[in-house]
Amino acid sequence: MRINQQVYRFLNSEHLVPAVFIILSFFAWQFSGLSGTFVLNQVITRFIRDGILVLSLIIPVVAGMGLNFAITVGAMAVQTALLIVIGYQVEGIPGIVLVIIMGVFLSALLGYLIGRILNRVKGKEMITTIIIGFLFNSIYQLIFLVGFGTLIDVPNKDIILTRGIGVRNTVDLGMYRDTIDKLWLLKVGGIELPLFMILVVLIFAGFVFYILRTRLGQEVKAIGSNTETSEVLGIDTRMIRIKVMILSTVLAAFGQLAYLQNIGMFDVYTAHLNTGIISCAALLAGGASIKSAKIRHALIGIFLFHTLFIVSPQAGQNLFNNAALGEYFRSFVAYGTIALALIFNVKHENK
Amino acid sequence: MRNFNIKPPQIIISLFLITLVFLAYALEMNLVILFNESLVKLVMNGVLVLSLIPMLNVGAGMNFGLPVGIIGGLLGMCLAVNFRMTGLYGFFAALLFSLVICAVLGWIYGLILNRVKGREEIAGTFIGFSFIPLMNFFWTLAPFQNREMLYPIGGQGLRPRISLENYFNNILNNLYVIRLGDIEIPLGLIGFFALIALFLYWYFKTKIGRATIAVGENEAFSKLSGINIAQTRLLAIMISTIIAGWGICVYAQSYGFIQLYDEPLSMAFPAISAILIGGSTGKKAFIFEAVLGTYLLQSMYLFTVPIANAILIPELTEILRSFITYGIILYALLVRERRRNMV
Amino acid sequence: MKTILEISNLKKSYKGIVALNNINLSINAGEIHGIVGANGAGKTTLMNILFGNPIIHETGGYQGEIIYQGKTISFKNCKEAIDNGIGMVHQEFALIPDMTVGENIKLGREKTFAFTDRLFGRQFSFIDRKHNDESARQTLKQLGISLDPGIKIFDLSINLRQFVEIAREIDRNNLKLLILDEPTAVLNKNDALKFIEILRGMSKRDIGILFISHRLEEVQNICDRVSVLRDGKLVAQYERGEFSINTLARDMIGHIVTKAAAAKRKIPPRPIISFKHFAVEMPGEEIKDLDLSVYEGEIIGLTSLSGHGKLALGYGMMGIYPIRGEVCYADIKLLKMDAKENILQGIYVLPDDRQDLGILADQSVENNIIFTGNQIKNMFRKKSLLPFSGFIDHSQSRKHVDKMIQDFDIKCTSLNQKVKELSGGNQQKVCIARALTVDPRLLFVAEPTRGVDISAKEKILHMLLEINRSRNTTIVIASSELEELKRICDRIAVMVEGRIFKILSPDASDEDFGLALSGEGGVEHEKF
Amino acid sequence: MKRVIALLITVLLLAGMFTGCARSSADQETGGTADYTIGIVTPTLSTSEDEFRAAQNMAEKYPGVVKHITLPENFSTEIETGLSQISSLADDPKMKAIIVVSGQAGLLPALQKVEEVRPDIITMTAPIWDDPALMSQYVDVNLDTDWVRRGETIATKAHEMGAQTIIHYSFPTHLAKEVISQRKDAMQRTCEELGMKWVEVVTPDPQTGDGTAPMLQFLREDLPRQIDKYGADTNVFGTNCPMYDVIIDEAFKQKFMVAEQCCPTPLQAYPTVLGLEISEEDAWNFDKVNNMISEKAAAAGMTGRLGGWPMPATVFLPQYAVELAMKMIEDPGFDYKDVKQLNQFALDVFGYEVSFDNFKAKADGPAFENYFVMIMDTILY
Repeated sequence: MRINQQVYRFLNSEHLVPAVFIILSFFAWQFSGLSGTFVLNQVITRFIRDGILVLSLIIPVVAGMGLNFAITVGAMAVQTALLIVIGYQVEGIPGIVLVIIMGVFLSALLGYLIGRILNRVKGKEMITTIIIGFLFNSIYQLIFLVGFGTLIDVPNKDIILTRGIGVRNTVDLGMYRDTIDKLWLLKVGGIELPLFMILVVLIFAGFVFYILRTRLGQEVKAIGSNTETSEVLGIDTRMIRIKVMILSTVLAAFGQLAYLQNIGMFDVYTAHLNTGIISCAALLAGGASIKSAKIRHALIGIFLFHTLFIVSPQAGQNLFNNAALGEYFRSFVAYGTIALALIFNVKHENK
Repeated sequence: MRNFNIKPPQIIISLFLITLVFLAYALEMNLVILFNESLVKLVMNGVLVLSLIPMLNVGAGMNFGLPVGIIGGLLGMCLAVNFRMTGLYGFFAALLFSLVICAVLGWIYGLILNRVKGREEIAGTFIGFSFIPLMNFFWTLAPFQNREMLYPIGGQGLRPRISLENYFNNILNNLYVIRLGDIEIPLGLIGFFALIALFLYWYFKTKIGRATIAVGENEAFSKLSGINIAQTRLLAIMISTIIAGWGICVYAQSYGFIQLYDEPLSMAFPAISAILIGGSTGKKAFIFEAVLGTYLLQSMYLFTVPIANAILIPELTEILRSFITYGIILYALLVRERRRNMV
Repeated sequence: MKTILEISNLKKSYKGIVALNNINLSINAGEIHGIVGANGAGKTTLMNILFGNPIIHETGGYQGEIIYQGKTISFKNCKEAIDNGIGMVHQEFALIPDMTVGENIKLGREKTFAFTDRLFGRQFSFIDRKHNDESARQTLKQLGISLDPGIKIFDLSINLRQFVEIAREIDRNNLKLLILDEPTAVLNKNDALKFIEILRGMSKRDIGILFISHRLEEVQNICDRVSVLRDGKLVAQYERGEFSINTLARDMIGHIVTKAAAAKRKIPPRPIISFKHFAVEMPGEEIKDLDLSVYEGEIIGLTSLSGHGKLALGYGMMGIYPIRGEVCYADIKLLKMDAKENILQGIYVLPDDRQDLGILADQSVENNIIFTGNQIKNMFRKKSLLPFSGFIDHSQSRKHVDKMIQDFDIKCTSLNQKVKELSGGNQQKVCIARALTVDPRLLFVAEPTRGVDISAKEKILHMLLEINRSRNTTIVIASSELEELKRICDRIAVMVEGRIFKILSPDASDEDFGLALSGEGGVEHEKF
Repeated sequence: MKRVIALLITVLLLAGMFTGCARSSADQETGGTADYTIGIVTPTLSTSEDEFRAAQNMAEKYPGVVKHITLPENFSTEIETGLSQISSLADDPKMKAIIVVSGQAGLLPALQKVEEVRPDIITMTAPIWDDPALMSQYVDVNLDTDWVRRGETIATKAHEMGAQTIIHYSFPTHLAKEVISQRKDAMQRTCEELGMKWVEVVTPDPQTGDGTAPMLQFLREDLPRQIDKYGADTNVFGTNCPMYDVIIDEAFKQKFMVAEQCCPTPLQAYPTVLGLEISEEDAWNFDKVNNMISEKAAAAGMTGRLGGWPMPATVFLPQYAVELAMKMIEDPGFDYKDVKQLNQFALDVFGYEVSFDNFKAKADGPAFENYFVMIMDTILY
């Protein structure tokens, strides 16, 4: 009985998943034949690229709303802002400022909408956010594939297809590339540390930390723990849930901005599609569950998850002598992490 | 006895469809051929939609884990093709193989879903997502011998698409086709579909079937009445999985190819929106709703693309379609939860 | 003394059922005002109105006027009530288990760093955790408890949770009126005494206290005034010293002219089922240690105030909640509670929660009545060519259902009508008909007449008597309707805190019942 | 527990550092015959077999020199992984050239990154479908089939085969690609010049919606409809490779024409549709495969109604790119910007007549000097 309990506790501990990831990554790395410097550099790049997106998931989890797969909507909001700014050829610093302002405004608006929707589907938030993501994706396509050039006139013809309707598949963000990424670049051996961007991610982490320790944060925690009781304690749970979604969506918008400027290339119709799932998997890999997530889970998770992501294709190739298998292993890790977290968490919740 | 009250999505889709039919007529498209095709499309996708019913009725929600059953069916067909079984014999062999495989898969899937009660939908989604890459391993490595199924150059691993031309392509589609003027009614195909619908009808009339509905409607009541909840759910999920496997067999024979690798992923959403369009609340579903929904949705698919190509901006149709698919699923989620909150 | 709360002509009804009728009540600053009443007397509704529970607003509000601190008020949610200085200590703790003691005490009133307050506004200002914890520690100290504010609530014992909840209310500067809902129910004697001391201290600070309790002794000890509610009416009000425990008990139950519906009889003490140290872990309605023998052929009533365990017995028998202890049924020890097995053995349970557990709302009357019999005992099965098909033989089942509808006067358009379209009383009749179909030896019924109109009530009581007399079915009725129990039961067991407190004859006086329900008047089991 | 985890990480990291270094130094000693490597990136096997096998073939031909890795399966949504896969090649200090082969857009950033970190590495695309102007700007050598000109040649060839109508199947995200959209325009222009009927159909989009299934299903339904309307003397062209499984299949049933596939190759669609059983030793014998197709076509009375290139462009280009990269590394004098030299090189190494040309973004625009597009002689089955 006691041994059982210990095993049970271990299986449910937040360290299990990270430990598995560490071991898997380590062996995969050994087989991949990639140098430590390369992997580390790549992971650092992923860290500054995906960090804010993963952080944007924390507040909804704390509020008991589960993983917010609708962060893709935040991503689309900022992409919309970006396309408008490029379309109307606002360049340089005013352009960036305008993107941020519009992105925040749009994502706050959409976040409000998502919050309203989620208030009606308490207990089914996650599946709903997935569907919301898909739905907004088709609206997004409608605007840029059909609307641009027909209903909406765009002065910048470079981003429009030669036929005059619809935005091109890829829009170059050359003007933003390698600006802030290269700020305060520190080289230690072969390892490049873009201190400024790391700082930016940490500032956002600090922001989430701060929010969770404000009065709002206390109320968020309270409704995450028990909605009915919170209601009795005088907390307007519906409003708090809406605020949580606004915050998450706005953070996701910033996250996608960091992502896009780092890649420097903007795939108009596909760049946002996987942000939700990859970010959620990264958060879970860090030891979070759908009921509890902390900032350290996000930060550790990005490192662990992406390390495995980077090394596993090569490892699979070397191990099985078949390039396809590493690839399958990689996608299995991403989705399997989430599936397992969902399956094991339910037991945990019903304690 | 049962009143099928009409709900907003049905009205919208029906109106849309009627407009489409008028447009098609105005554009001098051959309505008879379109009708013939709509019948084939109904059955082709209908079995997959029927497969959702047992799970919905036992209270396990919309089966976003449909790929699990589909993979079982694919495996069954691959086995049949590998042993070079052709014609009806091949098709029924494929059904038999899928039955066995899906029963096992469904059992495991059911055990997992019993663990995550109340969260079946999200868990099913990700079980589907993660099962796909796992099976991709299998497709790449499995020691199939029939070279018609293997990669043309490499000789190991299954092709992404395997032609059924030499095996049981259109075997049901061409079975007992009755021609009334230009109208072709594929009796064999519709008969097979009717058999499965009949089976479901029979199942819900039996003792265990009535228990299934009771568990879906009121689990606590059923428990008080001495029903074994876990077993009832498990059985319903297994039946769902088996019918899903058969659904893909019917789909593939009509379509002409077995589609492997990532393809099963994209089958769940259209099937779910079909049953919702039919008027299901996402908590309970009748066979009639599945048939109606599939027919409406598939006919809409059938009509939109050629019509929109003729009169609208072509891109619009595809985007509108996905918009409708997801919009209706979201609508169902909202309405269902609101009802629950009101009770 | 200043009056802080003045309630006049307060009326509230839910869907036509009157919950509060013409209540006039005033509470002074610094007064401890006791409210006593049996279940359904309207205590909860009164609290909900005062504390702004949204349910009141959603069900159509109330009539009458409430003047609080000189202003007419009508709260739409709890937040408004809290902002206006009304506090409440909930019977089933309103504490957030995942948060620490300090966080819970300070929730919504956290001390924050002043400059962030100015910078980002109230909601977004950073919490000074140390300061809060220290302040929470001080508050707890006032209560005479030294507790680390960093401990999470779910690590605390029930006793301590109660004190944390009280500390949260005391900690508020603006507190003017405190509502206490059965605050001492979970406390042991010592802690209860300590708690009462605290209340006295608070009343000295001019806080008005509304004290709802069933411990009549405590009420007698500490309350300056006591109001007794019965059936939604204010039936009596006493100043300190004007009343005794016995008067309160009598007022609570009221004088009922009992029609002896059932002739008194002597049941031979031959147990059909006996419980020893039986416990059921049903949240909020726990049975802790039950020792009871039910005699074959009798109707035994089981009554208690809500939360004391009378409802849990049936659920425990069907394995819905975990159980402990020993159960002997028909001389066989039941090792585990398996619903199917028990039904086959002749035990059947009708739950109190009819909507959620008692009916299949979307299905026909026929299906509801035959469901269990068909599923478990294979009744009404069509003997067809396919033995495994399990179709229903409708000619057989219709005959049976028609008879049930006739016998029990179930008002429905046909046996195909959906049960959700029937009235509550008829739904209950359907439930009983379902139980009859299974033909149990031992029937557990919980709250059979709750939410049912008068005529249906009589019919249902008659049905139960009829079943008992004609089929010799033993019936255990768990109900808070004492009057009804007295009419049909052979014995009535009163439960307090999950234990049998006393077994009384239906002829026993109201006073005796009132005292027993409140756990007063000796611990000895009175045999008769 | 936390401390244990931290310790575990440190130990593993340290251990990895050492073993990782040791491994790379060991590699140096046992390397190949040449002291450089060439990396080639292709889609996965199930996405596109031709490119994968071509690259694998080169890896077998030059063991230790050619290193072959793949892009993610679910490419469009997991671009990030694709990017890190490409840049992982630049991790090898001996890497001298990186070739990216993929019918997809969005990989350019990785090549930019490589150029930035390791300017000595020759980057080559064969092809990727990013914006041509950007590709020409950031990538050393770009190879592709001549999309725009093929718009003309396919239409002309269809005309020669006797087609009265050309049907062009595509979908939104494909049409959003510059070259595809230009090719369509060219095809339409030529078609109208030659007096053929031009029909444009949009299919469900496999990249944004529910995968390829709805698209193929639509083709299944639409093709008989269209042939019914326009007759069998119709040439069908689809812009997406998976479409051809259905198009070729229907061609055999409805007897319409397919002058060229979007990626002309005997290995695409034909083996699947015709159930060709290609034995292992014949795997690279394209003549044999072509003959098998011809036989089947003749049996179905389809002789002269199907066309293609003798060798898959998707096999040719990756292999050519590898050979070209080796040539450029070993012979610095080789002027890869000279179209004639490229054509000659193709003839020398593969023995096929190939005509390269400089790509122009617009018909009247300037030619990109490092962006080459090619066309092969066609064959008829």
